[in-house]
Amino acid sequence: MQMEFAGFPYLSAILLSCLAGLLLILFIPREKQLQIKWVSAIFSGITLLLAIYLFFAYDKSRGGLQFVEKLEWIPYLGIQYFNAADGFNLPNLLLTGIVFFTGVLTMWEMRERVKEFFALYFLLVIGVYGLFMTMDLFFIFVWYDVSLIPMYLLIALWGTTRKEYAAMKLTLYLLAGSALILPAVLYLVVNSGLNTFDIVALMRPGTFTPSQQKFAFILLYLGFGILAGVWPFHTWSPVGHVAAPHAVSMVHAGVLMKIGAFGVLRVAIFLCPQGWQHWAELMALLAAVGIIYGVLAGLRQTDLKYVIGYSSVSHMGIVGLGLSTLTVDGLNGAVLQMFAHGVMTALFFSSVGYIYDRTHTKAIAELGGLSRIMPVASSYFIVAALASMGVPGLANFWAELLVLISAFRVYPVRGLLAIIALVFSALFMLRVVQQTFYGPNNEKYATLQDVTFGLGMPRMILVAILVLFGLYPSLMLDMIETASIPFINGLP
Amino acid sequence: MMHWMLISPELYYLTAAFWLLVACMTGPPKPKRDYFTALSLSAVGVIISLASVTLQGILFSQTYRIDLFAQVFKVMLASGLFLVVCICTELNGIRERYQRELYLLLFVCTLAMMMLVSSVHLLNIYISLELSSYSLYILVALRKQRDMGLEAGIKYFLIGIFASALMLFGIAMLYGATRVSHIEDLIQVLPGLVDNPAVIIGLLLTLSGFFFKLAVFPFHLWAPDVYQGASNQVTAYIATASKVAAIAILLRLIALTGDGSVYLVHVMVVLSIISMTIGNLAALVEQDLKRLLAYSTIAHAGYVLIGILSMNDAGYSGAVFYALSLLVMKFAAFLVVVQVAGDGRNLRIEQLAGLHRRSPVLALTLMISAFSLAGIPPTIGFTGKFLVFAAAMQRGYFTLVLIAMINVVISLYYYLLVIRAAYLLEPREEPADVRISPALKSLSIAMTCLMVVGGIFPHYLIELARAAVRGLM
Amino acid sequence: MTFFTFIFFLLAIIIVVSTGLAITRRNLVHAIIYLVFSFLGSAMLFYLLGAPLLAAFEVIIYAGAIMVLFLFIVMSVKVDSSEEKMFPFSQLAPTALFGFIYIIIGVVVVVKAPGSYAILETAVATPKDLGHYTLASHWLSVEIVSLLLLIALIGVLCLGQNKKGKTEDKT
Amino acid sequence: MIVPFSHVLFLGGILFLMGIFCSVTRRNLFMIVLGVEIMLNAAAIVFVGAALRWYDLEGQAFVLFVLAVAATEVSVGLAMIVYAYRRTGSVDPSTFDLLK
Amino acid sequence: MAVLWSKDVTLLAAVAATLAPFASFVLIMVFTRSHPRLSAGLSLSAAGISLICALALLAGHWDMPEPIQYSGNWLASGDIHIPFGYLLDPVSLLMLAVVAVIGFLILVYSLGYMAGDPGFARYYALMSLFLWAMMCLALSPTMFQLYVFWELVGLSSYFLIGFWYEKFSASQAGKKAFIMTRAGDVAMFVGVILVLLNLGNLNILDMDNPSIAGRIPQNLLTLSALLIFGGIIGKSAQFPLLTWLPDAMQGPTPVSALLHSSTMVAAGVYLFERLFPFFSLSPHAMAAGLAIGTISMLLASTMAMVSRDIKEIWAYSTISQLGFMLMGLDAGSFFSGAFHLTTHAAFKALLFLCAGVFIHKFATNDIFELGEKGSRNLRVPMVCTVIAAGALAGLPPLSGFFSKELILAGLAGLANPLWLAAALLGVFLTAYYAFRPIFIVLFPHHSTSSQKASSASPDSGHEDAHDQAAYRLMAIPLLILAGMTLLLGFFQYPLQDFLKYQYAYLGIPADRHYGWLPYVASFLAFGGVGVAWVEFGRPGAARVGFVERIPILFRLFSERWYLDHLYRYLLERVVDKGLSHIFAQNDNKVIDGSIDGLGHGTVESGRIIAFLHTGMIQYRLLAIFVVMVLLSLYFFF
Repeated sequence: MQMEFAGFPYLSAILLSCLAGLLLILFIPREKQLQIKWVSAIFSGITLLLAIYLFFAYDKSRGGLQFVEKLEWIPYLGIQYFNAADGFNLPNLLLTGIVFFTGVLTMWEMRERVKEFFALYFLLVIGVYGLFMTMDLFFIFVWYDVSLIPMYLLIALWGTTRKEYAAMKLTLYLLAGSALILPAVLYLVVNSGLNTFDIVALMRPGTFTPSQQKFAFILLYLGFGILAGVWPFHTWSPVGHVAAPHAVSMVHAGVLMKIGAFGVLRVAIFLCPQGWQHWAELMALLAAVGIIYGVLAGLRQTDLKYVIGYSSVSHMGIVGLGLSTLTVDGLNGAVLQMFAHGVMTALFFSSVGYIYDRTHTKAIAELGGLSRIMPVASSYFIVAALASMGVPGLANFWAELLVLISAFRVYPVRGLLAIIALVFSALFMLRVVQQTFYGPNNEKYATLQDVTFGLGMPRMILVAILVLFGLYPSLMLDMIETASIPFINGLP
Repeated sequence: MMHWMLISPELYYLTAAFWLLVACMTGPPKPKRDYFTALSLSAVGVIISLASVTLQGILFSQTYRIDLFAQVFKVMLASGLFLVVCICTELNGIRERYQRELYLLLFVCTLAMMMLVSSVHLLNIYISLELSSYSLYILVALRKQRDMGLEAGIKYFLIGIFASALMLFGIAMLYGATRVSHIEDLIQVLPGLVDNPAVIIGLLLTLSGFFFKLAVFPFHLWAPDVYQGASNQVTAYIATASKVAAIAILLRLIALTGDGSVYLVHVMVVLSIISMTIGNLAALVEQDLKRLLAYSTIAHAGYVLIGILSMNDAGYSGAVFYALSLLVMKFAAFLVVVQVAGDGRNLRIEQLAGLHRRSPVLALTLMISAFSLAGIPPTIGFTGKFLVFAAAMQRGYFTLVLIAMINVVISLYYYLLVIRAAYLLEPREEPADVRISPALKSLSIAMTCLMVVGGIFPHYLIELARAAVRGLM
Repeated sequence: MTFFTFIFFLLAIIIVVSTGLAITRRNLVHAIIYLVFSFLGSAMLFYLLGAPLLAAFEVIIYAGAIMVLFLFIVMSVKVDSSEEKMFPFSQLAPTALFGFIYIIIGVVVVVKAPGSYAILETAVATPKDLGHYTLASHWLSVEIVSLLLLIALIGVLCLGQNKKGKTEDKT
Repeated sequence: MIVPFSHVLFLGGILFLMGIFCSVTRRNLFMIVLGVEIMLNAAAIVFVGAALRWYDLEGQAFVLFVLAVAATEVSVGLAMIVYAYRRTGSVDPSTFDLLK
Repeated sequence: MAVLWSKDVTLLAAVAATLAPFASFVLIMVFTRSHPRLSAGLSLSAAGISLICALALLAGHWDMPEPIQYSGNWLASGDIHIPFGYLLDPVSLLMLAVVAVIGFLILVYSLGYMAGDPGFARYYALMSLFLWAMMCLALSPTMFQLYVFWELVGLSSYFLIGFWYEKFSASQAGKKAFIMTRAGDVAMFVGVILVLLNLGNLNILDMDNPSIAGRIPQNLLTLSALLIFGGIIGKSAQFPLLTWLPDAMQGPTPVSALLHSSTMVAAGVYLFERLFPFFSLSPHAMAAGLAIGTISMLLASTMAMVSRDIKEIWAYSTISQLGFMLMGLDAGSFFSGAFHLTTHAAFKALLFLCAGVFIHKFATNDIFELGEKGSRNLRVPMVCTVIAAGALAGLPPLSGFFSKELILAGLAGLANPLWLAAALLGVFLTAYYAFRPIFIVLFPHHSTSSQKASSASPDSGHEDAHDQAAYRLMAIPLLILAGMTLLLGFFQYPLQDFLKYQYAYLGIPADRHYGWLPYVASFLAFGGVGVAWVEFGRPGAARVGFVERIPILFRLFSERWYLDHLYRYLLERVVDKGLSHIFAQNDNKVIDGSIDGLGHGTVESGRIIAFLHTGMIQYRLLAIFVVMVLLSLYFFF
């Protein structure tokens, strides 16, 4: 077997520490819940630290793929275990680390079948990490499914509203996406004549004819797009968000939907740039419709999580719009939006989680006046809402700015549509904030405690990250540019 | 004498069968002792098959071929038998008096299938196929719940003889048109005769016998009833070993006809699509777990056909791998069925309720096998599907792969229902814990590991399958 | 048209007609009797086509043993076949339709198959030749068949051996 | 000189169809088995004709085995049918609808 | 970034001025939330630093021929570069100073006003944020930075307006303010992008360069100018987005004072000043702006004439004065707008702060009640109110008179006399509505004020001492502001001198003086006051305005020309019940329905197929036969 490791395999170390955590959890007796939680927190923390290390250790001046790990896996089919980091996946790895870690902390108070929960949660995250770091098409598909399958049990077992329906719907819906991906991937690999699944090898210009690219691109786009919540294939997302337990919602909306967008970028766009150029108009249209549609449909929702679900649809539309612009700015914005939206949604669900755990309701109509009772918990939600509205000072603003500018430049009408959605997104979010947190003191909840420091920690981290990248977006954008500029310049 | 060494697995199984036959005729049945006899016999069989895996030779006036392909399948069959015997600890589904006959018939059937995978002469193939079928007809009918067993037996039998008559007529047509009875001659004469309807239709009819074994549409109609009607262990055997043998012989035949006939490919494409579609659709509403697995078998037959009809190395090796994966994952599923239905009755899905507490190991095995059957990575079932689909794509069958993938999605629905029952449903009244012996527990863990490890590190298995296929050509 | 040709057509007519009668009889005994005629016709056809040993076996096994067994069983269980619904439309109609297509296909197959007009010349395979050949090149199959019959025996024993222990076996 | 092989093949085909017709349309388990017997016989005729065509004993050897298989089939089949008849009192295939 | 570390005193001052409030915001939010006094101290000292720095900057750059610009890279992506920095020129320094002064005074005032409020610390944090955003906005060198802080200003005003979030109307008003200004912002955003796409950057100095006309096609220039003007409409509450401002008085009164005088709404006008050369390149945009300013001014005046709520009246007056400023600017008279903005900041802050004292004391907003409860006894605020109202009405020699006169002069220079006529009408109406509440409060009908006052005092008797302290604390800023209102008018020439280098390259002709204009204006202003006196002030007046005698008009005016109804209708019918409903239904019924339908269809077809597998054995044989025949048949095709 041929191996190639440039130094210590940090990327694999992330996967391995997840795996180690998973195994360790399996070996802890189920009664020792606290131990399980600590193990989860420690191992997720390790992955976060590794992700942070990678993020800063990446040599931006050199760019390109770094921390490459290559290992022949199935040589007969040209399948390699090939991990690498570049400007596109490092933000996502960091995001995964953040959401993973904070997700564990968010579930600190859970009591029910803790062991299984964290085991599945780790499995889920292994898939997510794996997908973000791999550069091999086969493994992309494998990780895609690995990250989907635990979702079923996580939602169906620990979920809330219509959980079984939602779990089934989500799983089948997303696997339907994979039903488009696998044929398309195979199609590309076979037609390349290279007998390899290596993305780097396959993305060389001229590997595929334009018509092949067009054909494969649309399949890949739709396949991954389903996971990215592309309109009109988004309906799994609100339903799934609502039903899932909080940490799962966090990972789900925060990271899993990014997998879809990342897949579009890494597979569809990387391999079929001409297909991309051909279908960009359609992508932009769907994205723009999704942006405004998500916001408007969300206006009428009465469940806190539904609201967030629809806002996710809208925000993922922004990612899609960015990806459709064929410009550096668009790509930058899209990747930044992936990151920012991930953190923001995680914050949303994390704070809703706290509120739900206390009040046992997510119905907006039953809440109200919470700001007086739990000001800190409320303010976390409000920060998320502000981020969602694209308020400057928070990371989302920059992402939306970049995407909207480049979209407006390339597709004026669709861009305008997306910009107009900003008004409604403000209306949408402020209305929720008002109905949930403002208004007179709610007697029902008067005895509830505000969030303590320890429990508030995950939310604090998320807020801090939103603010950090809101005030200092270059930190992230410089990273993304190392990938996006060479990529756009390399386009035929 | 080298000559006899070549067929040592067959000889061994023949001897074992006679031993059991003698045992049948002597003294009253002692289930425990019989079980261990059968278990040790089958375990030795596995060892012998493994030992003879590298043998090569042509025997019996060119009608019998020992090559890596056949030997690999023999190992699979032997392990299939061994595994099925393993779960015969509580033969509550079989009348006690006939338990030794059960072992006897299983051994004979395995022997017949071993001969089937080595046969290269149509007559041999036909007769071995009949032998294995007849053993199964009787096995099915041995069910303790007689009405069920009998009905299933009759249906199996009638459809079986109908299919075998079709096959025989096909052989007759083929022979009449080409004088070919030795399938290795087919490859020489066939290219000139692809337009001859008698040859091609004869070939199609010949294949129908194997389609029957594999439960491919339209010869699948026995499967649901037989799976439901037969006792759990017998069903397990039908679902594992018998399928493996059918895949093997189908592969051998198709590999030799080459991709001469576009028509045959088309027919197989159609049959494959219909098989997997109706299999998966019918399973959606099924409540009886065994019947559900029968439908899933039909669907899997469709997937395997994709590999076979690709008619290239990749497809054949994919099919071999698929056979192996089917053996493992179907067996794992039946292991759970047999253990949970301790009374030998059929198992309805809702009876799985609360399994995760009653027996976490079994629940896990069930879950992994369900995902594996559905083709979700990183399980062995996924790798099998992947190989097969990749092979089909090499031939440009994009639509076929797409349809197959859509089928995978549909199938996941009912597999998830099974998992849901095991993990989510709470039983209405608390059923007793599932008793499971440590040996079986470790077997079940081993199966789970095999499914996962085989999915993560499939390299060596794939290489093995490829080597086997190289021997085939 | 040679004599043999004539014989062939005669036998063909006998076989087809008696088979046709057999499959349309309500009474099972009648049906079996007609079928015996059909098999006897087949036996003669075998003889005509140069297979005297097979002809003899056909008479002994098919027309003899198998049909007699049939007859024996049918008579012993006294099936009241008068209640049988003969040729229900739902089965008859598609069978007839596709049977018709089948015939068309059969004609085309027979007509189109190259070399199927090769005239069969009379020749005889002596029983000795056949026996020799069979045991020389197919003795494995012979063994398998023996095993098959053994299995059938066991199976019948198992199935028949219920309460009364009555057996209707036959090898 | 007897007839062309096509005639034999055609005869076999017709018989085969009759066998199928019998097994498919007669609501009687016995008749189903009987129909299959006819089908086997049809195959045997074709084999013998083909053997003559090629002057090859292979075809005749086939028939030999077909006879044996037919015998097995009848014995096992009849045993099952009789057994079923004893339990249900009917040989109508439509009475077997327990499994679903 | 290197620039930011230089030892340039100017830069340090600018950084200190802008950073101090932000630092206090962060510190309060993170650490001292539970310590009101400490928080207030932090906030005040931060505001003090800003004030000192701002004044120092203003003084230090009194004669500044060239704008000073500092910038560091904030974000660079592809061809979008977003620098962060400071642009110091007369306009921005003046604005900075105004914000710092007013802000500081209001913070001092709030010590008294907000004392004892549970959200005291939060209040100071948000105020600091507000000041920070506004200062950074004022010093923005690029439209991007300006847009960012523009949004932040909106955000902080949202929080401050909805400060008392337990009150439904307060949170509602905050939301309304944010969303209506957001609507304008979106237009502005598009306009900014248009400029960016055509110009390549958003440097304000580049945009103000007349050479821009050659780099952007004229129609695009007009379009983007109009779109950016949309942002101004939203922020400065101009027609048609003017209804949020009267509602915004739901916030604490000091917030209203800050909002109305120097921050939120002033930002719109400030933007216009900032981009004055840019706008003046497009005559159509200028004309549109003029029209909108005029309409807003008149509409707001009419609304103010019928309102009974003192804060609402001052809020309407803000709109109308902002309309005046825009009219002046759009008429091409840069200085008049800037000057009026400055004077307005002072007297409007004063008006609100005085109103705040009344409200704080008597817990009512209704002018009639205020009058009856004896507001006139509160000498300092009453006097200050009169002074400020005089300035508002443009009575000489108060500051408002001078600035308004300049605007009128600018308008008089226009070819179309209609604008001047409208403005003069506005002057009259302003005087009328400014003095209508004064007279009502000052001369209550049932002059039993002392009884009322004494009956009111027992309620809060035990808090008297505290009240007195608070009152004194509040009085100081009032007096300072009153002084400014009185004197600022005379600083016209120094100010003009200060601003002379601003846009000097445009070669704006010096405003011509129309000798008759001050007289006409003063006459009209006094006329307005006189009418108000006749109707409300004189003993035995009917206390019914002439508008109230015409019910239709009264209804129209008091319902804000039904603009709110229109918006509510649009929101409820078109957005909520229309689009949103349709989309949500579409989601449930069409998309989800079809997906679920597909699922059910699949399962149902599965049921059918499973049923087929239970058929009689012969059907199965038949099926085999049929399929094989069909497959054979296929061979021949």
